[in-house]
Amino acid sequence: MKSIILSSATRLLMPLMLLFSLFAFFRGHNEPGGGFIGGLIAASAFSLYAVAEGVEQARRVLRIDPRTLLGIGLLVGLISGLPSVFKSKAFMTGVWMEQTIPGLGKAGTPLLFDLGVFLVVVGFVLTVVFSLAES
Amino acid sequence: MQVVFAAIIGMLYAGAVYMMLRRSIVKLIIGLALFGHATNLLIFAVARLVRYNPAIVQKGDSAPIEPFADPVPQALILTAIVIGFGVQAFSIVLIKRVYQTVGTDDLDQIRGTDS
Amino acid sequence: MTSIVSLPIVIPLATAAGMLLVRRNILLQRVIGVVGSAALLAAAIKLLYVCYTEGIQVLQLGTWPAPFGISLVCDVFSGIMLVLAGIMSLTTSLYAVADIERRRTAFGFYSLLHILMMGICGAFLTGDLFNLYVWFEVMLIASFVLIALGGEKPQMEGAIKYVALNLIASMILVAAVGLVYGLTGSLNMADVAVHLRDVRQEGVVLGIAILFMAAFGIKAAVFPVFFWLPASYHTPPAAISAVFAGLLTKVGVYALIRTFTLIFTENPQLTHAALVVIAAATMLSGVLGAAVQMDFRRVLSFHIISQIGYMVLGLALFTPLAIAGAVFYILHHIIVKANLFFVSGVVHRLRGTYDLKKLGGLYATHVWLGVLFMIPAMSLAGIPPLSGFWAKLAIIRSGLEIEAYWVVGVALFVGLLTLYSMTKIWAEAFWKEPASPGPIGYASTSGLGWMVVPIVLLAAITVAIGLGAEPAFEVATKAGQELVNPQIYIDAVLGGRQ
Amino acid sequence: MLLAVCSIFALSIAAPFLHRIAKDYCAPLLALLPGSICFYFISLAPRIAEGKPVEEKWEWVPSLGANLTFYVEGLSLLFAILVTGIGTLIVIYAGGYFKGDAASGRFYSLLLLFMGAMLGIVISDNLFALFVFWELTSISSYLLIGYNHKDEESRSSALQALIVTGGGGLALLAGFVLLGMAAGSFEISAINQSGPEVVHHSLYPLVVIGVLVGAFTKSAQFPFHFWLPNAMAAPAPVSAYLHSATMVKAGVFLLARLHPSIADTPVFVWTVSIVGAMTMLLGAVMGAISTDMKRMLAYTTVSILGCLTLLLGVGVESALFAFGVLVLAHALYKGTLFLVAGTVEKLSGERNVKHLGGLFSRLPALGIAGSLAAMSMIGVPLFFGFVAKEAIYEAALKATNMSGLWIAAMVVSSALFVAVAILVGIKPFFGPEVRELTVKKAPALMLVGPLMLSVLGFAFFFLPDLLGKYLIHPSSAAVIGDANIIVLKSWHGLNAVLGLSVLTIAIGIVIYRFLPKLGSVSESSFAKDPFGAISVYERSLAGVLRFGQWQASTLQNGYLRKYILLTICVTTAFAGIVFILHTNWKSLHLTFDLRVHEAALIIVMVAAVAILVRASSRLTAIVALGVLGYAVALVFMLYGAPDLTMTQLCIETLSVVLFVFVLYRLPQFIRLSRRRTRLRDAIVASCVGALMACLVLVASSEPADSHLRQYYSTKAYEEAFGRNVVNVILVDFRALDTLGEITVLAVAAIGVFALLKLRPPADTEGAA
Repeated sequence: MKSIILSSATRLLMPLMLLFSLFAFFRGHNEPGGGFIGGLIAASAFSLYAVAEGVEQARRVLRIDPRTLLGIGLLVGLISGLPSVFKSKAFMTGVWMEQTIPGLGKAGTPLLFDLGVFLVVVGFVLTVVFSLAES
Repeated sequence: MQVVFAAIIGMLYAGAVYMMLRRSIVKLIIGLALFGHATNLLIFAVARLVRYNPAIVQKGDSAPIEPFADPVPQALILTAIVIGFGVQAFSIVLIKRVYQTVGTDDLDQIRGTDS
Repeated sequence: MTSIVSLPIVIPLATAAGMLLVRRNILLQRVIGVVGSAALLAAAIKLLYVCYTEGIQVLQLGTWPAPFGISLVCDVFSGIMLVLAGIMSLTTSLYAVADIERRRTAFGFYSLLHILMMGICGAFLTGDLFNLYVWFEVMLIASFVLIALGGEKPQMEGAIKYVALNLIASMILVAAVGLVYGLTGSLNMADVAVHLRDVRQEGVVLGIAILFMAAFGIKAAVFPVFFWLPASYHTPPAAISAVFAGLLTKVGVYALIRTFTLIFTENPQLTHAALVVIAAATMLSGVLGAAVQMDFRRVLSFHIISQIGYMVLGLALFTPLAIAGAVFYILHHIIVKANLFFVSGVVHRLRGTYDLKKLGGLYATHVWLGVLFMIPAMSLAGIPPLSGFWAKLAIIRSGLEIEAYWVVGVALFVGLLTLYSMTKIWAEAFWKEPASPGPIGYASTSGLGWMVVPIVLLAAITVAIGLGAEPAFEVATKAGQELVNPQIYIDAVLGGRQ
Repeated sequence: MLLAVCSIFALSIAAPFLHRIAKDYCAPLLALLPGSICFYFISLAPRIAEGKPVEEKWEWVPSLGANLTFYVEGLSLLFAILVTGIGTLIVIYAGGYFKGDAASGRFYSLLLLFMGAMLGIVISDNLFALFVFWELTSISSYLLIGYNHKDEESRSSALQALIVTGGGGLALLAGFVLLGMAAGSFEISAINQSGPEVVHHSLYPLVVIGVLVGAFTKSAQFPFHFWLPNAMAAPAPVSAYLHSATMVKAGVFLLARLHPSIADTPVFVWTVSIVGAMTMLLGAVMGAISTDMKRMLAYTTVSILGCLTLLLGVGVESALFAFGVLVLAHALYKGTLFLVAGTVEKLSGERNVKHLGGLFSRLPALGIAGSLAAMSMIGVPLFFGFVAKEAIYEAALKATNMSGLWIAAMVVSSALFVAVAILVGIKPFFGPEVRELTVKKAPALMLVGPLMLSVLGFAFFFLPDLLGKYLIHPSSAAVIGDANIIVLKSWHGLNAVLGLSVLTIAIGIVIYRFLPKLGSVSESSFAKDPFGAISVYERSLAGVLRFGQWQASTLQNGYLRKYILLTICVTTAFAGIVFILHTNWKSLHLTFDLRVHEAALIIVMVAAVAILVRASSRLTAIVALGVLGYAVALVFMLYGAPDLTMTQLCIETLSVVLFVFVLYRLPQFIRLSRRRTRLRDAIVASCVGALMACLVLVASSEPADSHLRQYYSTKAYEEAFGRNVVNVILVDFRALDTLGEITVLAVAAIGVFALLKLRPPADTEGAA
């Protein structure tokens, strides 16, 4: 069921949603939000696109197989715990940059970890949605 | 308030158990979903319900302003919700496949591997 | 360098995640799967060595002090379990090269196996109750997928029961953890152990203890909540059955032992007395079930239950020797039971069926397989000088020492029935003349070597810890001593902070 | 010692390979090892006769009290020589018996395994080491009895032997542990020196039960005797070796070895004597009325074992002396007869004594061996069997209790032996030819054993001093201490004992004359199962299996809802009872302050659950579930958890979508359960609900003590640089939980993908 309205609305909505997801992701450390919510929003954007344009098309836009996202996300989450080990501190100790980045606040490994969460959530929702839609 | 919430949690548990004891495979999954809600609320309630602020540090402060809600159970529930959701998604698809392969949604007829 | 404590979690996760990126390359997956397992085993051995020589190793994740961060704690007991997990991971990875066909491998068998390992190792290491729940879920979801992977009809039927009953256990567990937090305001096991002593409402503490017992009991498959196990363990391919049979239920036993030696020790005349009864009923019920089955893997499945009873009995008797015995029993049983499932897979490969009625004649054609079956089978039945004998001896001796005669009687009787059902498999599958000479179903000897190597490896371990039981038993004794003195654990985790 | 045992085990492993290379020469080669070990033990005799036992200690599993300690005194020496000496001959014999059988490498392997284990039993000092060897003999016996594994009867006989001896073994294990606890040591030499400590210990009754059950099952004492005749399904070398000369004697050996520490009570004396005497009589009667050669020999073996047991019960010096003599004599003549019977069967295919006769012309050497052994068994003077018979009558005369009874029993059974001996050892060769049999030529290897043993049984009559000094006397001295030296004599002169011997032979010949008239008895139900011991065994095994079947099908019934019901009921009942009994209900603080919007929310939740459980359409159910989920999200909002609210809302939406997506293809709800079932379920559900509610109430009425809350809220911003404490907990304080959580998500996704895309190939679907 391809509808022109939906498809053009999606084209408008999708970038907005993706932006919003980034916003939710970055603000998570200080306000309600975070990688999980951000990931869900991003995933909904792609799901919406899949509904509007078909799964084939959505996969093409995503460029990367959602299951690969799962792997990358897990690796990112894992890697974020490692820098501290090289500083001979315990695994998963937060390592922070000295300066603050304007508009975002401090950057450090916990944010990287949250990015891993973000990626896995996107990968999860899209794997489920795409494979359900295809079956 | 405690008493009312305890009662609600009890009711959710009762509903969950009742649903799981039905023969329909769909009700089983619904029962498990209810079970999840009940458990989340239990964690929330048992760590004391307070009509306080969220545990967010305001600009300029170094700690949330008292009184604020205990953030620990919230973090636990968040984890539990997400895990529960992942498991639930899998279970839902599983019962779909079970129905497709076995050809029934009546659990009483799914007994092939026990005896 | 206590970060080594996190390796048993990090290595499998890295392996699994890495394999998600090379999904299409089956060869690469198999290589990474085996190499990752070997790394896990190496790390586990190192860790066991360190905590055997230097005492309990604690890693405060994120450098947040206990009880605020999550502690990973490795005592000798955990160390032993990790080594076993490493052994299982390695042998299963090797076995799976031949046993798990391309389609299952392409859909992520190795990733799932390693995530399963990650969950299992996490559960063995964590010193935090909620984190334990998380690891249980990791383990569980990986096992859900593994048991259903392939989508054959029996798998589907088994999976639905497996999933439903295990989810109930998880729900009970997380509710119990929530209640503990409500009572003590803490999640760190050592801290909880300290604070629970101060709770005035004894009833709720005991109620929670029972909830934990139920949750872990379901996972460990004790009487009368073991149903999911015989319904499902014989449905997936042998490699998966083997790792489940060997390792997975033992995580439940591990958790029971951990919580009921560390946290709920105030009222043993109630909790541990109940465990004695549960253990006896579990041993009997399982072995009686096994004695009447006519399917190779189903006999083995019921035996798992029966043997779990012995381990729980060791915990329930609650003396240093008994707990050391339980630890030794776990150690022995994981090796032996997995090996038997591996053997069953080879039998299936050769004859195309698991049905004992249709099998037969293997002794004449495959003596080596007969020997490889007899070693774990006799060990399981407690025939000396194989490993199972020492395990049973320790438990029986400790039972007699505290005059628990009836339960020792049950344990001995169960031993006899175990012997009976093992010889039944032997007589039906190996001795008897087969009804038809050719294979019954699909049979193939391609890649059989990959399946035999792990069997030989595990059989060698069984013989080694039978003939040279002393070193293994000394390690188990050390584990038992640490477990009966929870203060050692508490001090190691909390340091001066109590 | 350890070297001796281990070398035999090593040879056992090597045997199949050796057999592949050496083929028919394998047996004599293999026999070299036990032969030389036998000579080693013989060389120890002078030293041991001087009262200096040979000891050897190796640590094994000291934490459990198990060590490889060996202690060879007279008794051990006698048995060790028998085990290795007869073992040597048996291996040689097997070389002929299995000539040309390519698979017989396995046989040698098992036989040597048994030999090593048996040797271990007789020389071990440590109880657990002894037990290890003990169980090994049971297992190797199982495998050897079932050697003809394609035969259903072989398999079930093997199983029977294993169950009986294995069951006894487990009792023995318990007995050993208790014995060790009572005596304070697991070393037999130390236990035997502990004096009356064991006998007066409160554990003594249990020790005796365990040890006796173990010994009686192994030595085929009534009522556990039945497995031994059935074990005759084994090849002849096995019957001769395991089930006559060695393994079955392990039980009486054990009783003798432990005699000093546990025998000195009326309970022991009476139990052992009576069981021994009954077994002796039963075995002799059954042997005499059987017609199958191997069964006759097996039953007389049972009888001899009974006699040995009786001697241990009698327990006086002369009885233990007679014990040693009888062990030796029996091993010689019974070993011969078994080998003779086996050879006859192998060569002619016949083992029914009714059908055998006139074979001497064709098998002269075998005939000589058989008749020599038969004479010894009958107790004719000039044969060692005579010496043994004199010794046991002598012992019975000196018994302190019921002497007359024991003598009568011995005479009766010995007389029956006479008949059996004639039937098995003499009639087949010298009796009239009954039917035409084609007899093959005997291979030389099969003659070495029988001839050697039977000649020894003849020769030993003339060596009483040597045997008495170096073997028999040390063996009784090991049990009872050497207060008086009894001299082994071949000829006592004309006395009461000789009278008894003559009487025995006379009665025996009469019985032999009348026996053919009793022929039909062997077909009777009594002959098949005297006193119903077998049917008790079979019925209890069947009963256990039926119970197993019942409980497995009752518990593991396949109904998932019953599993859930039982799981939940057990948990709730147990937790509930404990909780209610131990709770102090008076100290609860209950609060009720509810605001209007909270009340409204609660009403929504109640309504949603009510609709959900009664829903008859899927859509209603899913909507109700969704409403409930949103209501829960609102609860989170009301009590200071905005992150939870957002997450819950998102997830609830996704769940509803997923439910609709998938469940719409499933069939409509139908009300399947009966009303009563629903009522029962509702009651159970309410109990669960009540329990959980009460737990929440009581747990949350304890004073709050969240030190975590304080720590996290002060450190979140200062050390973890985040204002949202919940999120800081998730990504920093408890990041490991989150790592696990995303792993779950990833796996769930893989799982969903695999479930939907990975279908079984069509052919396996059909097969499954």
